[in-house]
Amino acid sequence: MPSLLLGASIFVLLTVALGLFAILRRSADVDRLMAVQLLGTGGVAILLLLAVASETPPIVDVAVMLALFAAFAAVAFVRDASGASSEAKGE
Amino acid sequence: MSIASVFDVALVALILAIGASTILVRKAFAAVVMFVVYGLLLSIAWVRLHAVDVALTEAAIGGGMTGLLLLGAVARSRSVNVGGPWIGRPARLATCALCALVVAGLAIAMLHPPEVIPTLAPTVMESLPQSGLGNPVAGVLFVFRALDTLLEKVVLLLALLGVWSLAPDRAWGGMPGLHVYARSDPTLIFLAQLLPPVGIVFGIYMCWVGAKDPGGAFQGGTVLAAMWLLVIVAGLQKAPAIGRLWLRGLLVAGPVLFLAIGLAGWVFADAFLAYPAGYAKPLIVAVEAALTLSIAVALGMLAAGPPERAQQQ
Amino acid sequence: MNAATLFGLCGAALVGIGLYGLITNPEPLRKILAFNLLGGGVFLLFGVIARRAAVAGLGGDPVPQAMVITAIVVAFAATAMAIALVQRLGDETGRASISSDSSGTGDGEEKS
Amino acid sequence: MSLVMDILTICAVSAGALFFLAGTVGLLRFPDTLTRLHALTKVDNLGLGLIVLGLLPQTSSLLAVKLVIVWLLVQLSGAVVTQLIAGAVRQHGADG
Repeated sequence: MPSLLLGASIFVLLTVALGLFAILRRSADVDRLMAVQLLGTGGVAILLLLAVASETPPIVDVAVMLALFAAFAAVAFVRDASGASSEAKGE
Repeated sequence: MSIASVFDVALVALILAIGASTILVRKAFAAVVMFVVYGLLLSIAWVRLHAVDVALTEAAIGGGMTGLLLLGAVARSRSVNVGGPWIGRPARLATCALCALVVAGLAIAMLHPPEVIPTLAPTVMESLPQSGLGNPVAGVLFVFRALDTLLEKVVLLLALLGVWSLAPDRAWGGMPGLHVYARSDPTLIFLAQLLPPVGIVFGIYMCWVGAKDPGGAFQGGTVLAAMWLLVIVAGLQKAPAIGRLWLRGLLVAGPVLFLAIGLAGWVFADAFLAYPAGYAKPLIVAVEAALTLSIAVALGMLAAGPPERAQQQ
Repeated sequence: MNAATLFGLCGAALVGIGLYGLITNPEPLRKILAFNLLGGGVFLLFGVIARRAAVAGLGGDPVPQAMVITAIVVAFAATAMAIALVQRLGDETGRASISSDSSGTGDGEEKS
Repeated sequence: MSLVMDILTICAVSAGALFFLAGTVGLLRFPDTLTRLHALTKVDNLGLGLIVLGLLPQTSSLLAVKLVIVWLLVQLSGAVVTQLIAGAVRQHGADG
């Protein structure tokens, strides 16, 4: 079972890599925001698979951390990509 | 080739590709997005290197917090005349050669490890039970190299002082110029109300679990700082003016407690930063709790930047 | 080649990539970014050293790991400081550049 | 019993991985930002959800609760973040 889960994590890693390529070759800022969201979700999936495959429960904590900070970074990105920040306009 | 090494090769290739495009991409905004992706990928690499403590720190600081910091700077520099001349092709080729040399040197060092690999791990494991801790990394941070950790807190405070002292005179003691959403967005407010409770629980859990399992004051403090910034960015709460007494009190509370316990060590345990036998674990947990709060405030204020608006009273 | 060596080579390459960006890119912000990338590579080298020194029951030597945690936090503090400096420079001189041929940067450089 | 659980794991994890692939294909093929965002949310909900479902039989009950919490967290934050991105698209418009 561990090798099967590892295989699944490789598959997810490859699809995430492909997805990142798809997102990052576009030029719009808004498209790039999706990269963080995609890696947040994909990274969580990879880490959960690794945690169970290697029987190391603390890796689940890393997955939570990744989820929290991917969301956090995405909020900051949207703020600046949409140009809606009050300071940037005020000055 | 085993299945685990396939994973590692794919991960390394992805990290290098993202790293290279961080440097080569034209727009600064795109580079910052790449950098956050790079930080999140590195934390997976740390998991593969069996360093879960470091993975937690990298995901939090390398990914999220540094990203926020750089983004604020990018957004602001749009109005400024950015950039100078890129260096010419010959110089760039020379740089390329130099970097290749550095890489080759490091790679040779990596490919030829010493015959007997120096390690302090057995020493750590031998002495760890005395401290009552279960996490060797926490043991190193708070027992064996406690002076480093104490000085690191001082470095954080010094950096914050440095950032604050870059404020224009009229803004001294005022509010940091953290960019916030101009219009209140109901979706964002929902997120800013939903995520912080989860994050605060997780941050406290990180600090608590750090004595036994991967985690600790740094990771917990960073989560708390991020949640605080999220609430501020969403416009639910204003960033505190840096002149506030409670803010400054929180900033120094952790280091002062650490220092006090360290000095008490001279009296009760014969050495600076030594813990009296049997009391090590409760003292360390107390220091970690205070440090978590101080780190949270320090990191949050560092990310918020120097004060820009004078305090309104 | 084992996993540790692979990540070691990755760290070495990242140091090279970061160094290249640090030297060639004229924008201060991009230099800071490149420096952080370089730092990530150095930390990875530390992680490989820690991983190789693993003993029974431990995934790696905790001493270098603890040092890397300290280093990541200090790197963040240094980045915050650097960004504040660059912004002040931009506010004072109207241009976020540190090239020497620009005119009117005397005031800003004094402050940085 | 354990065989049934293993089969469940294999099926659910494979299905989840397939959703990751589907999401990526969507990101590659869909013509504009909003439809690509739509593809991304499928990865969030179903891809990760199925993988978590598949992992549940392989873990202790305490860890299983944690896995479900992680999924819920990603689910909620993912939903909100994609909303925010869509809002940014509507405000600004996005090219191709």
